[in-house]
Amino acid sequence: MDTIGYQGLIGVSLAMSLWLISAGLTIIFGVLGVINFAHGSLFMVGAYMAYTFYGLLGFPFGLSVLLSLAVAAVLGLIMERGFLRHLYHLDHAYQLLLTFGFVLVLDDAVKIIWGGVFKIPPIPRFLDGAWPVFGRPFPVYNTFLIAIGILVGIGLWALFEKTWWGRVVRATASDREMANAIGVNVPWVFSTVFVVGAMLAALGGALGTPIRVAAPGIGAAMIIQAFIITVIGGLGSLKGAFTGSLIVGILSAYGTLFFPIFELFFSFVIMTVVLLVRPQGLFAHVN
Amino acid sequence: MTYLRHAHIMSGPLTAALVAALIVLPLLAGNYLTYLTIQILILSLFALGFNLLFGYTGLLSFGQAGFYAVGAYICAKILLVQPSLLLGVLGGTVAAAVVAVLLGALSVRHTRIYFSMLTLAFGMMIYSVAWKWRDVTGGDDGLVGIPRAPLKILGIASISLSTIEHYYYFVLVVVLLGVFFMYRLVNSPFGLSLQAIRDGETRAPFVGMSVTTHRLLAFTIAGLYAGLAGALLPPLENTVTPVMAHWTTSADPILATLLGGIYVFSGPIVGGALFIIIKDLIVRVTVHWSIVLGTVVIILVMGFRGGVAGIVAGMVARPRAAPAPAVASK
Amino acid sequence: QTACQLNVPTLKLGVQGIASGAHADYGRQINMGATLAIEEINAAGGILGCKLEMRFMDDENKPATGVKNARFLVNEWGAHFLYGTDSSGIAMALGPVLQELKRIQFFTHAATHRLTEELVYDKKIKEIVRVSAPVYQDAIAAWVFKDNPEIKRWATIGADYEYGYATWAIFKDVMKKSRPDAEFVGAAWAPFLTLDFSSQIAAVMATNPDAIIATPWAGEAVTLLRQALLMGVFDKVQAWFQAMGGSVDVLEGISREVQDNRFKGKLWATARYIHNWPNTQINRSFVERFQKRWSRLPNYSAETTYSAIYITKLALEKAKSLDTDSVLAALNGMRIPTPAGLRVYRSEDHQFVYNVPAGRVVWDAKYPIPVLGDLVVIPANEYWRSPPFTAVPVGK
Amino acid sequence: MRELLRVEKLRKSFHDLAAVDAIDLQLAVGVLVALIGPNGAGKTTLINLLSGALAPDAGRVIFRGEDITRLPSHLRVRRGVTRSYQVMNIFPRLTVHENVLLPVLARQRRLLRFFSPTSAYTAAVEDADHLLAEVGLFEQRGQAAGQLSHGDQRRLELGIAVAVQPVLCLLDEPSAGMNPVERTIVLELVKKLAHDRQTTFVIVEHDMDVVFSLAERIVVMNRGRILADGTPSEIRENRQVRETYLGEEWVG
Amino acid sequence: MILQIHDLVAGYGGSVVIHGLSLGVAEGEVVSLLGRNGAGKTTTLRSIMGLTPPRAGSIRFGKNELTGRQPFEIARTGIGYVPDTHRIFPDLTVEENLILAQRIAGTRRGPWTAERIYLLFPVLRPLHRLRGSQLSGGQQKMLAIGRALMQNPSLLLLDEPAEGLAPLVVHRLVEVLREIREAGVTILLADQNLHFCRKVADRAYIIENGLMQFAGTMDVVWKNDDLVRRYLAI
Ligand SMILES: Nc1ncnc2c1ncn2[C@@H]1O[C@H](COP(=O)(O)OP(=O)(O)OP(=O)(O)O)[C@@H](O)[C@H]1O
Ligand SMILES: Nc1ncnc2c1ncn2[C@@H]1O[C@H](COP(=O)(O)OP(=O)(O)OP(=O)(O)O)[C@@H](O)[C@H]1O
Ligand SMILES: [Mg+2]
Ligand SMILES: [Mg+2]
Repeated sequence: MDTIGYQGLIGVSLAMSLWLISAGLTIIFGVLGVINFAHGSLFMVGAYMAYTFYGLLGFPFGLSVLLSLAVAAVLGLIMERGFLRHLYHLDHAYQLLLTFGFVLVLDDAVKIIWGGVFKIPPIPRFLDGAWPVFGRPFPVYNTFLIAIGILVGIGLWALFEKTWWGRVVRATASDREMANAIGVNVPWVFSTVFVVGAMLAALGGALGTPIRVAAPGIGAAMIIQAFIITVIGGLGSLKGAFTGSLIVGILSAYGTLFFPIFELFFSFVIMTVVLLVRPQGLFAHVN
Repeated sequence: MTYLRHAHIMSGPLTAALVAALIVLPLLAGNYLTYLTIQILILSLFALGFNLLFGYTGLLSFGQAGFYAVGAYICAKILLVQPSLLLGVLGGTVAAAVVAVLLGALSVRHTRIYFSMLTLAFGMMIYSVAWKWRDVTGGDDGLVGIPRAPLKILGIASISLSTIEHYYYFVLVVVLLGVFFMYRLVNSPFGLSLQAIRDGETRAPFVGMSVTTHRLLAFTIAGLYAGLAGALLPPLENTVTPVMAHWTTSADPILATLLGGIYVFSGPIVGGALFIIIKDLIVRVTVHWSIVLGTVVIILVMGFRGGVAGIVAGMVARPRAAPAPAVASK
Repeated sequence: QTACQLNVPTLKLGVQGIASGAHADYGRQINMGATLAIEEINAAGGILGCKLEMRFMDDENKPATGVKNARFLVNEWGAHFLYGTDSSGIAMALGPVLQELKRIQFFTHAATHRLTEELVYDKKIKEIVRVSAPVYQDAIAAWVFKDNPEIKRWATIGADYEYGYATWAIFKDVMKKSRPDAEFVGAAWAPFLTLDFSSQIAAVMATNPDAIIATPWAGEAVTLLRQALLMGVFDKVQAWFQAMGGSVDVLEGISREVQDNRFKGKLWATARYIHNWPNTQINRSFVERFQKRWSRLPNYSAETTYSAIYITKLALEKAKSLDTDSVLAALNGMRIPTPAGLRVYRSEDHQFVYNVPAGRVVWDAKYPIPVLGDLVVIPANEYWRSPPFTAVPVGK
Repeated sequence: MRELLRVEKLRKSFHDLAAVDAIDLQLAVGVLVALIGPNGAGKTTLINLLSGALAPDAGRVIFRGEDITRLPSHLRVRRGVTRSYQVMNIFPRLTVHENVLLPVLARQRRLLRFFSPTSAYTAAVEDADHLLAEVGLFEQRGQAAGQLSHGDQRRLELGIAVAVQPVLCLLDEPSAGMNPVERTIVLELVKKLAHDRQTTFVIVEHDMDVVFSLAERIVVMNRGRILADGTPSEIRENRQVRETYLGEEWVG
Repeated sequence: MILQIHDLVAGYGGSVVIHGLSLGVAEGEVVSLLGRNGAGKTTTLRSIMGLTPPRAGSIRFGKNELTGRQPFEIARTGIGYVPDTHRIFPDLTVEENLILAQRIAGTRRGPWTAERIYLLFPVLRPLHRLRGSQLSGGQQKMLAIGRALMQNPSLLLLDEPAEGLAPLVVHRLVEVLREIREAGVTILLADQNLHFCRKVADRAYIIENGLMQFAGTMDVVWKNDDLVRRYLAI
């Protein structure tokens, strides 16, 4: 029983790091209609920046995370204002292609800047160690991830449901031309949404640095998982992304425990089952 | 919004000249160039099938590599047992089409990104099977030592294809036939129906067609083309590995098609050639191919928004005329 | 200046490895090792008066790219010999193509036993020669711990591919011979690019193992070890055997933790090659020159590539011809001192056999990164598989 | 009067709102029926139920004696039930000609032909051209349909709808966006088609000029139910209809 | 003239639809833009809004030059737009659709409130919690008009406002437009329905193929059969 509980909790912490990255992806898709392939790369940039500020320059961890969010925000702004903006009128596939171009560039760019060897900052003291849960040591770090994930969830929910900005964003999401015509500064909405998404991706990457590595290619590892989760939850739905993360996180933790050989399949099987039963994902709006 | 039609940039004489050039190519070019051209031919075929789904039917599949791999693995398996090229290639193609029918039946009711993700999942499941079912597929190391078997025609003749040049001609013939059939297909009533479905999914049933049946057929044909392209690979490389089924391989025809242009018949072919040539040239200069290729992709997307062939088609600006009027205007 | 006795303007060496993505450092190490060897040999007049020229290509960790590179290097650029290749999948794909290209490749990293056992020994693809150590080396763990009766229950956190499976299978095989009482209690598998191993660690720890053998490598090895630390694994197990520990990047990655003794001396590792062993003149001088040239310690893939080029030199000087058969004949019976120690050519499977050490990961103030101490060196013949080969029982 | 379609107790609710509330209706062959009623009366919903775009909660739809309540749209089309949409729905990227050719080919069961170019099906091409001439779009046959103006797209829609040679044709505000003169011309065309081809048309229309001058029968809906059903003059005189829908302007 | 268009050129993709159109609307006036299908009425309104950006010419509204501006900037100069297809926000409720327009325009203290819109279109009141996508065609049209009014605009661009509305509602709309006009709002109305235009408009412009053909009072158009036949009928 303890084993089950412990593994489930591990699954929840997995889910929270998945949630951070899929939240941004789903917001950007929901509003801009863009499938941002480079979302994983922003995750990677977040990790590298956190490494640089925290591991290399020795800034406090919290500050380093904030700084890396700022860098991601700037990068997101450049991507959106400089490039994506000019492609909104084209088929989705062209945006996909463009963001794929970003992936290629950013992957190599970090290699040129930081070298091919992965980077590892030390573990911040307050995140080190474990405390007993179900009779086994459960890392403080994973507990921290769970807390952050829940906080981000509440924050985003409030942002989109309770603020006027959220309503403006939802209107823009459904008909950008008309929103523009009633006076919504749509380009600005797009930029802010893209920047928020980019920062969420970077947050996922930055928070991961203490226990993972920053390496070229870690973005590619995340992005497909994030796609799967957003689709399971229903594209554009934050509630869906949260639920999807929990489903994928927890089921894969149990999968590792009970069916270790199928690791590779898990998330795809989950997604297929969900889509076959609910073609629009769990929480999609029915239009 | 502008409405780009499926345009043509290849005139008859131009096509003839291109085919002639392809025929003499191995006589003039070195081994490597011939090899590279085979790769271009295979990717073109792969992308052409993909674009039947994407450009014509409006379904963006992220899982075409799955069928590509099925074609390759089955062809490889056959060749390892029975070294007959025709049998291998046919077997691979048919197997891919069969798998496509099965998976298509589950996917074609979905559209847009949901379809894309479902096909991604199926492709990755095929990948996982190739990776995990080691007794049959050789696991991540794949199947090796696949012979470039001779072309046996009904036991009457047997042509050795062991050299790259000979194999090149075989591939050329297959690909030209593939292009020809696809050309006829997209201009047939079936091709027209697909485009109608792409443009007005809800409207299509009311002109009397079954959207699902048409999509399933398109999916199967695309799978068949992917399988055929895949089946041409093992005899060339002597190996098949699971990466063939990975989503990154599915990205190749997508990139090629988008670079070339979705709404131009020859877009996938132009894009396929461009994609392979650009990358080959970059790799010669730098190991940082990724940043250069990425930049090229970004420039092409920003600059050639309708795809390279699309832009050319736009310049040629010959809006395709409807069939000649059968009755005089009143 | 003597003219080139091999009748070519220059001797062209084509090299490839992973130079993009998460494992890019391995390709870079191959590149550095090759460059160093070539610079040295050229400075000393080349091989039989022929200058060496090198071209390095990124195989992207994709078989198709590896094959295409090989074709380019040979058909277009005119390479006389090929080197490198990190991944087993690419090595297996390259094998048959080498036959068509009629060029020898010296494999300097790919570890699958199938490369030499199947392609060379069974299929007689003579163009394959391996300078690096195959998966066999990891079975050394069985020897290291066979006299520890308290370590009985073994589990693995394995790389979810051939390499991980083969290591676990060969390890179990060798272990059972010396310790019939050994139990293999758990296995969890992690695919390429796993970023979070906590569920694998939790699953394996649920089986209460005495020791763990782990095969993820490069950054994944570091991630795995750091997460295992956080989860208190080193308070519970007696030993952790990291199969790829000899690699510089991994040792660099766990420097802080080793220095703080967080592994409590329970972390063990093999080395396909490690800079602090053997303590020979040739090794010391290699490490010194390498560090001077690149400001970095050499990894095993650098050493194997470096040695492969010296092996080529020796073989060519004997064969005096670029002809494949003559070069292979010259390799016959070759015993060559290299930085990693004496390498002995096994002509049945074209494998260079040499002793690799295993040891405890320790801090030694002499080096900027951790090294292996308490070295255990078992003669390779004791636990490497040797012809005639029977299939490895890779069950999971 | 030959019965073509019979609707029995047809019902469709959205949440707690009955958009179509237990409707009974019969339609005869070859008539032009206008369906009118206040906004939100349930007209579009009824059309959706008849064409198969929505599934009813209860009730039956019987077409030529066959129960088609659960039949998918494309199979209804095969039996001769077709429709146009309130929201514009043509194939914007196809040419005007192709838009009409498609249903003609579908009717001739020639859509699953893979090899010969569409132009080889001369009978179909001719048919399509005739139709285009009938709806006045022959000149624009080579243009992409998406480039037509609103009104021309409406005509094209009508062309597509008749191209399948329907027995029952459901048109939801077919003349929206046309000027009154054109509107009359188009609807006269509809009436002519109804008689020549023995096709029954059900049109939803808010222009009373047109409705009263052309419809042979008018069905008035309100709140999901049928409020009145009769000839134009009967409807004009109906007090309830005047109060809920027409206003005083249309008093005869 | 509060709205002054000079030599406007506009089009889509490769085709030009408006070829140098000039017109003016005085403050407080209701002007109808007439013309047959495809004449370019919708395109003209879209150009004013910046949705189909002008390729040449100038559009002045009050003191503002509108060409080269983004639609949202144009909207904020006090222009409300009702497009020919309803284009309400399907994911927002009826009430949210209305309030949003008001908030964005920053005109919470103007004469129009959600309450007044419900008085104008009583059917909308019980539906106020429904999402836009759940409305019938005509209800969506009403909401679109209501939404534009909530911006409390000084210029209202209406593209076929009566289309799809039941006769009683049209009747009501006519009254409302007169009221609005009394309140000093300027209206430019693109429509083909002479009956409707006659009841609300003072002046009319007739365009054909993107060119101005006629300018005059609505009465002249209404009485001139020749004009109607030439430019408005087939
Ligand atoms: N999206 C578009 N792409 C290309 N051409 C278009 C587009 N929309 C309209 N057009 C063309 O512009 C011309 C003018 O159309 P517009 O819609 O402005 O006319 P209109 O006067 O509003 O007609 P209607 O009364 O039918 O609404 C038409 O010829 C039409 O073909
Ligand atoms: N998807 C839906 N969800 C909830 N309510 C709906 C939905 N679709 C329609 N309704 C409601 O059903 C009622 C009938 O709608 P319908 O579209 O049939 O009206 P209509 O008669 O066609 O009106 P109009 O003349 O305005 O087009 C309306 O009150 C509408 O709000
Ligand atoms: Mg309606
Ligand atoms: Mg219009």
